[in-house]
Amino acid sequence: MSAAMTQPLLKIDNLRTYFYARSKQSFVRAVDGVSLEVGQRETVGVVGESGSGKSITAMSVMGLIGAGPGVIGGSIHYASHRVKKNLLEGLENFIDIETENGRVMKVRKNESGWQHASERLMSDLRGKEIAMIFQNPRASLNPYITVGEQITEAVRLHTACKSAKEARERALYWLEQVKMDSPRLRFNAYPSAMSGGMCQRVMIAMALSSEPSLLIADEPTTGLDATIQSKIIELLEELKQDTGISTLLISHDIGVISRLSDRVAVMYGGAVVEYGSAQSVLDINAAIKHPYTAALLASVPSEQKIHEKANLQTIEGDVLDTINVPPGCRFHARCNQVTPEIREKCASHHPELIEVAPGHQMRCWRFVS
Amino acid sequence: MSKTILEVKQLSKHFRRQRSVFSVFNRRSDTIPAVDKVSFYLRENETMGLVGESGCGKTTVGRTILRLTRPTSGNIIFDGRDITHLSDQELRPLRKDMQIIFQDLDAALNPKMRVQDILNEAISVYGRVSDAEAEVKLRMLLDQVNLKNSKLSSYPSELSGGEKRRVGIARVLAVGAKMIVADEPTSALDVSIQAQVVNLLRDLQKQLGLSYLFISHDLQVVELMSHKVAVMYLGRIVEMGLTERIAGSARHPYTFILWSALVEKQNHEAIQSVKMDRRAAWGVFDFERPASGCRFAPRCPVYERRGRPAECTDPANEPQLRDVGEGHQVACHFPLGS
Amino acid sequence: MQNVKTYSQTNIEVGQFSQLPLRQKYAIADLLYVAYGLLIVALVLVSYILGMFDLLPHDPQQIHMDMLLAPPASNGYLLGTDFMGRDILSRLIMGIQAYFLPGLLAISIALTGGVVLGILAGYCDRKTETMITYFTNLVDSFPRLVLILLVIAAFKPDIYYIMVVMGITGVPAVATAIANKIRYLAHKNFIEAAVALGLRTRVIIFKHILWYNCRALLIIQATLGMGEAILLETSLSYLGFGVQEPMPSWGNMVQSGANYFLQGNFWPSTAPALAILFTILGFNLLGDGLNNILEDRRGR
Amino acid sequence: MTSIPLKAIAFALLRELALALLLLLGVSFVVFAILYAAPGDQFSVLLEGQLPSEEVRAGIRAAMGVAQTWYGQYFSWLLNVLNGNFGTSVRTGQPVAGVLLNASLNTLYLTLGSMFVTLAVAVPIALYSSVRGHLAVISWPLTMLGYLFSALPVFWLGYIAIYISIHGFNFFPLSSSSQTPGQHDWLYTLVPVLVLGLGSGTISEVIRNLREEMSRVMADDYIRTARAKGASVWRHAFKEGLLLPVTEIVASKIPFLLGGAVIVEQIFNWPGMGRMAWQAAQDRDFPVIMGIVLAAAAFVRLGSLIQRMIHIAVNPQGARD
Repeated sequence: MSAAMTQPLLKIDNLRTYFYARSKQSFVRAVDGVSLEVGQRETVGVVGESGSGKSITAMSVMGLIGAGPGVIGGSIHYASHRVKKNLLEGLENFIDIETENGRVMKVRKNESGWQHASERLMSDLRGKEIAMIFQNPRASLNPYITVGEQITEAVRLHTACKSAKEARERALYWLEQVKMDSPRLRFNAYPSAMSGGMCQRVMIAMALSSEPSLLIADEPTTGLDATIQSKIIELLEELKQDTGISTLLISHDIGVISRLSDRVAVMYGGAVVEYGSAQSVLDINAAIKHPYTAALLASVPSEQKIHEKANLQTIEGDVLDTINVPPGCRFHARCNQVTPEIREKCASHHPELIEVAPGHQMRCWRFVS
Repeated sequence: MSKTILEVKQLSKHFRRQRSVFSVFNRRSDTIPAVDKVSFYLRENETMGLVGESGCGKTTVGRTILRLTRPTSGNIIFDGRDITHLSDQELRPLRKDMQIIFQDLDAALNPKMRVQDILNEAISVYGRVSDAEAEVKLRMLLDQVNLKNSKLSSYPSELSGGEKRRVGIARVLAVGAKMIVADEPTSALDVSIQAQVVNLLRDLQKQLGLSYLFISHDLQVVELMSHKVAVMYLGRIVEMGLTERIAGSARHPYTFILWSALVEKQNHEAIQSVKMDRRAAWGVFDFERPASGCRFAPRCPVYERRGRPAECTDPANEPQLRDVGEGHQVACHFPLGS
Repeated sequence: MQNVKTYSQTNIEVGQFSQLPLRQKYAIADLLYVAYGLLIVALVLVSYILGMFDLLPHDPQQIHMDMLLAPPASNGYLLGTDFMGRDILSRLIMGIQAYFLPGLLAISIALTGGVVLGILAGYCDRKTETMITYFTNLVDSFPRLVLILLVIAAFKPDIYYIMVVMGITGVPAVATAIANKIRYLAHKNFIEAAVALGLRTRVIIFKHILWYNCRALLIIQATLGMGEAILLETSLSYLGFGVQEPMPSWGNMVQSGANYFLQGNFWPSTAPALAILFTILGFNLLGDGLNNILEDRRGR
Repeated sequence: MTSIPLKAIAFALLRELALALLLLLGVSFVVFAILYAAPGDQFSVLLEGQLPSEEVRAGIRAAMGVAQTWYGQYFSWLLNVLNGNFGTSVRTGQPVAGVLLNASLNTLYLTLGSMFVTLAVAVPIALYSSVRGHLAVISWPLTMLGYLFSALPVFWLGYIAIYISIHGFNFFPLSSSSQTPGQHDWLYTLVPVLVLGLGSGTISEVIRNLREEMSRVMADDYIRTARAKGASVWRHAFKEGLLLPVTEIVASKIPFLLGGAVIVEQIFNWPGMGRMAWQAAQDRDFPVIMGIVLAAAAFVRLGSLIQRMIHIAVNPQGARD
């Protein structure tokens, strides 16, 4: 096995993506020190509630963050057998950060320089090496162009099929691959004439048509009907087996994550709080568990709860808005497992992501010995 | 047994296709049957869940019951009174008792009003209240929905999703509703907040004896909330009964598919056992031309397995709801397990 | 091209929006727009009152044959004199009389008509909406100035007639804006929620829709409408309709100075033209700035 | 690119044509109503001007009844108009239709040209500032410039243009006074076109509108998809972000430009509809001004018809409405 096969396909290290809330005169620390790995032929699920920064992480990898200041730190190493590079190489030269007590208080950014450099880094990757599918597939397709042509465009941009006819055949092949019924008929249809499920199939076909190494699926089933959701999941699972593509799967739906993922990262307040194999992270009865993951799993109506008609276990308080980030643990205010010994630390210091068991990382003071 | 607060009989709502002077040119049918002959009843202190995929007409049922739109035919009997044909003027005093929570968190919240103004307005809709009384009522409402006092002077845009939902519920409670149509009250919320709202709604029901018509596509939440469940498909109720029976021993193939999709989404092992021959096609729902006979036939695995029996597509023989024991009703020619 | 932006966080962690100073709450450009606009509005208002009570530096119609075409700041004539030796400043101030009240008339017609039609279109059934759309399309089919010329030919070149026409032709814009706003609110189930709560229709329309949700829009429309009214009045008096010599109006002042302009004596024509320019600019900037601030167009 | 849905366009064309005719009927009625309400017996002027002699006139009066009903007058006038008979100018005695045709072509040239000028200035500014953000170093003064031009009274701008062309380029841009025909003809026409294009007050509105549309489209989900697949953002944003808003603005600004043309034509002595309207309003020359109003309304409807056609052609199956 070559070295490329052993090192992870995507390695995000200490990624920071901030926005600026003009009306509040403060930063939105949307992604604040995220570290993640996606191995070859692996599916990594990222689960979290709104505002946890999971989608922003994906967008940062794709270089799609438009609003300022955007990505301000960290590294994203990408290594397929074709391309190897840091997607944020040299971008820090365009950014000037001032911190105060370890907290970013001021950012000066050369927007145009940063944009140009980022575009240069991403130009041979976007769509070709890394493809992405989105939530709300119908809005994500261009309503003015037929779906067939949108797939053909991706084929011609990124594969050896340059002639119109060849590319068209290739696009049709991919429509068949995603099990679109009567693909030839749908080829000339506009997205407005298709259901949400069909549009998501088109999105998947378009993403895979350039034969990328990494697929980022950002809430691919959200907003679809339950029966359609299960179909899309089935499709993603089959395609994963057939093509061996690595996937970064982002969802708030624990069900979807548990079905598709090999490894799972749980995000809260812009940081990964737990990271490990799907079984160990999502098992509600596991011995080592981050308090947030435990509470999250418990707040989903389980069969037992439904049976007993018992009230759900809730997490008190509101989802953290990443504007007013507390100095200590992000989850501290809502946590029900704070013990007197660690209370002090929870309130004042942000815990590090540390390994608590082989391949199982945790960001919690309870597990720091 | 407690008394029936709401009874719906053969309720239909057909939407008119947009008509213009030029509609002569396009030869399409003019009405879309969003709700078609729906009947059910709701008792006091009871929750009825209404589930179905998007576009099946469940939201329209909720809006029609509250007479926010005029039904095409059928009857709505609320608290012993037929409200189907009441005028807006006559309806207003009745609205005190029946309320709705919209899916959109902002629906109940005027973006330019503070929370206290929104709630005070609701408190004084049905007759003037003295300032002192309003103050007391306001405190009580905040207490009931577990909202912090400090939020009173906030504008809706400064609230989080969960807080907006709480204000929306408080607004509905302020008028003293007995029956509440909850239209997807949790779907816009995060999982942890969703659990808070579900618990809140359940607690309020226990405290105040409320009745809910709980409309949702989230089967787990519906299962937890409801005593009874009705499953809608393309404007019709295809199965109805006690929650345990619908979830546990569904008789209609559609209900079965819905629930198994839920299970299947989550775990690898379950798939093999329920896979069967269920191959629901990717049909686009076409309201304009309901399939003749049973609406579900085009997607129905049973129909396929039985070799496409003629009665399923016989237009004169659309399956009607019939009782299969213990108030469990199903509209299917070949219900499962028989 | 370097495009460096700075983002810095204030030390107050919890940003209470209402406590922020204005210049941090809104874009500086918008505040400048509004400030300039308000200055112009105040100037126009003061000048109007001055003109009403004849508190002018000179008699605007007094001819001084010894002081023809005096340059600005000469001999007590702050802005100079025109070709008949009349004081330009006084004439500029008097010129406001020509459009101020008529402009208000036009605005009030446009707003009243627009509000009524907009509510009917947004709130009533489809049939009413179709009829109102027909009406707005019909009104929009007429070029405003050409229609006004027709009315002038048919009746008489009276500024109030003209402004009535102007008001009517302004109705569609207001009506469309209001109908769109109502449609937006209806789309968010806002109106339905109000009905379901048991609010009376008039409360919903007047309190919730008009007062809370359309007032900004109406202020903005009024501001932009005033700018248009000024443009129209000056254009017409330039064309020789409306206010007639020797009564001053900014339009006929430009016109009467035109011959001297081409001979190289710019001032008599340029002074009123600049007055028009800066006044309309003021109203336009005020409208756009208010639009951005009140309707929250720029903030995130 | 994509096949253009001919059937949908044909159907929509019929629809829009019918609507346009209905609106023009309404226009004619409004025009009639204004004249009917006007003091004096304007209609006999209008109708009788076309009749050959006093005897015929008297005969028709007798036949129709002297006190003709209003709808009788309306329909007889409308019939005449539909037959291309707009009456005879009171001032010159010439039939209006022929004069109007020439004048309207001149005006069309002026307005289309000036629209082009407006777009040529506004579109780059709008695109630039939508990409670069609102207050970027250059877009700010550009936007200010747009505002200034919009508030500029077009008549004064006209004088400046005349002054500059006389003193700077040594020619006199008034079309009726061209002493050396042929030499500078296109220049004569260029100056009014520029003046109307820059001074008609539409520039800042076009900029603002386009910028808003473009920014909105740029934030759309499908543009994000285009970026994610490495395709050209402009190709995907072109239709909704540029083509549709531009046609919409052009169509909606036609009435405004026709109004501006009245002034510019008057300044430059341009033989178009605007100057005719001005002259007719002074002379109370009803047949002429009615013809002009009808023709102008027809232009407006035509513009909106074309805009709808483009909208439908690029927007199949009503993808967005």
